[in-house]
Amino acid sequence: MRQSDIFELIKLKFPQVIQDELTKAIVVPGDQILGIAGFLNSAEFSFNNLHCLTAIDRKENIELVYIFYSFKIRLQITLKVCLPVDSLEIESLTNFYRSTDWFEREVYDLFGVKFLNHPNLCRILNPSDWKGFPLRKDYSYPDFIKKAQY
Amino acid sequence: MAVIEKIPGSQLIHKLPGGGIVLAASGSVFKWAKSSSLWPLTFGLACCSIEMIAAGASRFDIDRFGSGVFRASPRQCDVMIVAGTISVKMGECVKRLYAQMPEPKYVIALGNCAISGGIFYHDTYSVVKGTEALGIPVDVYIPGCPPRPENLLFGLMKLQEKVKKERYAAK
Amino acid sequence: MEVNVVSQNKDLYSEEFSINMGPQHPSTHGVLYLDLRLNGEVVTDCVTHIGYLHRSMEKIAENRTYTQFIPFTDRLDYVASMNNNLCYVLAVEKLMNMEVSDRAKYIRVIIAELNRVASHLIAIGTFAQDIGAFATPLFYCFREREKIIDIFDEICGNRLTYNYMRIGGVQFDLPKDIDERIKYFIKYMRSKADDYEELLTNNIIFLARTKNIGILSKSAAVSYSITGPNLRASGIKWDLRKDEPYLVYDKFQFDIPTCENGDVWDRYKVRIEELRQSLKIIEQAIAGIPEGPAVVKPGRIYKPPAGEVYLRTENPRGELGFYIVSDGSTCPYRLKIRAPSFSNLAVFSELVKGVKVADVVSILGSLDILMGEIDR
Amino acid sequence: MILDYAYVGLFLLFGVAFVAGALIVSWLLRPRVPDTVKNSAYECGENVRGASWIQFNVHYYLIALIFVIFDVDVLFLVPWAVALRELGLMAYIEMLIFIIILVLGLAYAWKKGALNWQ
Repeated sequence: MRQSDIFELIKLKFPQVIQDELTKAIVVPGDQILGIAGFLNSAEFSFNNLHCLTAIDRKENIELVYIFYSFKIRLQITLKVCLPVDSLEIESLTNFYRSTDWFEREVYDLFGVKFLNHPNLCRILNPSDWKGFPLRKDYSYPDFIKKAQY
Repeated sequence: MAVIEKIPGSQLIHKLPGGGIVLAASGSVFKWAKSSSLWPLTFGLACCSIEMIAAGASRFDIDRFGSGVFRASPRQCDVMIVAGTISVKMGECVKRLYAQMPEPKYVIALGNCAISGGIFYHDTYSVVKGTEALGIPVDVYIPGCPPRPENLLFGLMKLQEKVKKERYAAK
Repeated sequence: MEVNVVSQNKDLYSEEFSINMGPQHPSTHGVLYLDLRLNGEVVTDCVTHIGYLHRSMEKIAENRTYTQFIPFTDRLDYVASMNNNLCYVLAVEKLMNMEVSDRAKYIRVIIAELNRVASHLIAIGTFAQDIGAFATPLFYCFREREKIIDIFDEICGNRLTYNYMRIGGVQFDLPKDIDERIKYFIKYMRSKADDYEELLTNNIIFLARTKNIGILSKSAAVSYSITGPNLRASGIKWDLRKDEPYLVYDKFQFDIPTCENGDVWDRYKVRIEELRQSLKIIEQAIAGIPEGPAVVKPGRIYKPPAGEVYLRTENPRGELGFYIVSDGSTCPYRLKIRAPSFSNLAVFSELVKGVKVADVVSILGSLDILMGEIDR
Repeated sequence: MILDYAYVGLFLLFGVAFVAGALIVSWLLRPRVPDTVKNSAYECGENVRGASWIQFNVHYYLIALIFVIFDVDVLFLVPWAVALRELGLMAYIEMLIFIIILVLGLAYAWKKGALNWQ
């Protein structure tokens, strides 16, 4: 059972899914993430563990990377979603996996991706009144940091 | 302002023959008492806190210098050992803790991060560049990342010397 | 000031009492802020605030070359620095599909397992101290840990942040007489581990404070993607060293201790058993270490091909993962650190509802979190 | 007769003077630098949230009462235990009765569930 077999199975149910040739990740359109997560979570594969969720700032769009893991078939697959920079919204997976609660808050805090109907989407690592999203490539450091280096 | 002048009878003591000796003697007794029981505030931020605990454990035994009693609340502490990186979010808490300590209080900056931000000096957006940047007066700097427990003990000895040398006054 | 009435017994109502178990607290294992809401002694709600040690590691990683970032990985989980180095270095080697000599693999296994023993010692010492055995277990555990630190001091000259692993090998080779010292340490540590069991495991007060408290069910553990000893204490037999062997772990015989009902006592028990298994691994590794090159000449600039890699290794606290995206230059384009304590702590506010205040400290100590890798 | 009471008075006076003396000397010698932040309540480094004058659970009062009973109990036991050899058997039996009454009180509180948190 390899990642490509999983990709074929997903391809049957969700035709717009493509496979990234360099990294073998399954690239998924943003609005179908809930359906695919439900499909993966089903009894047959039981990818019931979202191991890691992160984002990559590719300047014109932000790539969300979901890494699922299944204890049953001992396989780890990577799902990618490309969100255009101007509309950074995506469904939240908190009702599938409890671990996404903090993962998504961290991605919101560092990248600014809004997760719809997330229990309490607010900053987790930075102070709540922090301006800007630090891990963006075009992020300029706050001025008090410069002032501190006397 | 020297506290001694505020004692009502202190002018009287100066006029008595040998009064100065009594005042000086009591000053050095207070300084000796203060310096040999500097109670630190448990304030472990990052990696240096593990070395501070190791200094408090049985091998390096900070108790030999009288400051083995790690108090949790700043009300009962004399010295604040800032052990680790101060992030922006933690900055106000450090300032508030320093303000809430009773008056003869001292600060030891343990490790490079507490001195100047250490290896997190460049390319960071959330690290305060040292305890001085928070406006907290630091008495002893202990460089190292993390400094070995012997360095912390030596820094404590330096602080004790400093406490003994300073004029007895509210600091 | 909104007053939410909590309990309306027959004649007297009582309000909800909110206290800060704040960033500066002796038993929060670092700078963690717990906003506890109490009805008398029972916790009704707990909001966990983290980020008080956020040092923007991932932003730094984008401006450092691959070798320059190794000292930063020491400061992530600063109690098990060697294991962080190992995970980062393995991830970069997988990115550049670079082969490492057998001797280097054996050295890495020995060092990683020694650091796991040191990390579990700190976990057990501080956990017992939080529960009330004030100084005795902590001083015992630190006395043993100092022996491991001496061995590391001998090998790479540092006590806590070693910066010892390199991409493609290790910084120095093992000194000549080190295996006698490690053999002596293993014999010494086994007798000490039995002492801890005598002191703590069946102590009535210890059992009263830890049995059936903070029970983490299997489904909650998987759904919160808990990893490491906390997962094994809930009955799921999952350990990367056995199930997805990396380095040379498949050459050694050791078993994975698991317990059944996942309460605070089980998490402690799994850690003590794991400590013994690590000693077994070190013994076999020392016996079978081959000769060969292991040291890497410094000064080479690594330029991995463009691509992405996600690699996980079994840290003492759980599965540490590095997700590195490289665009062919000397610095990584994006480096995500998947910290085990981050998700281990996420389950805390759910474990704590309806528990007495004294057990909040006991549960937090048993989860064995570390703020360095949570806040990154 | 009066003289015996003088000893008690002197002892009382010395006790009060000793405590007051310590307090006054420390009040005189300690530096006083009042500061608004310093006077604010210490809440682990965070600013204060919620008031402390709230109507907390009534069960604390119950447990405090039970503690006071047994604290006073110890207060009587100590002088008795010190002078037991001179007092002889009668005092021993009297104190046993006193202790049994208190144990009955404890048993009553235990059965009514006052000790365990609901």
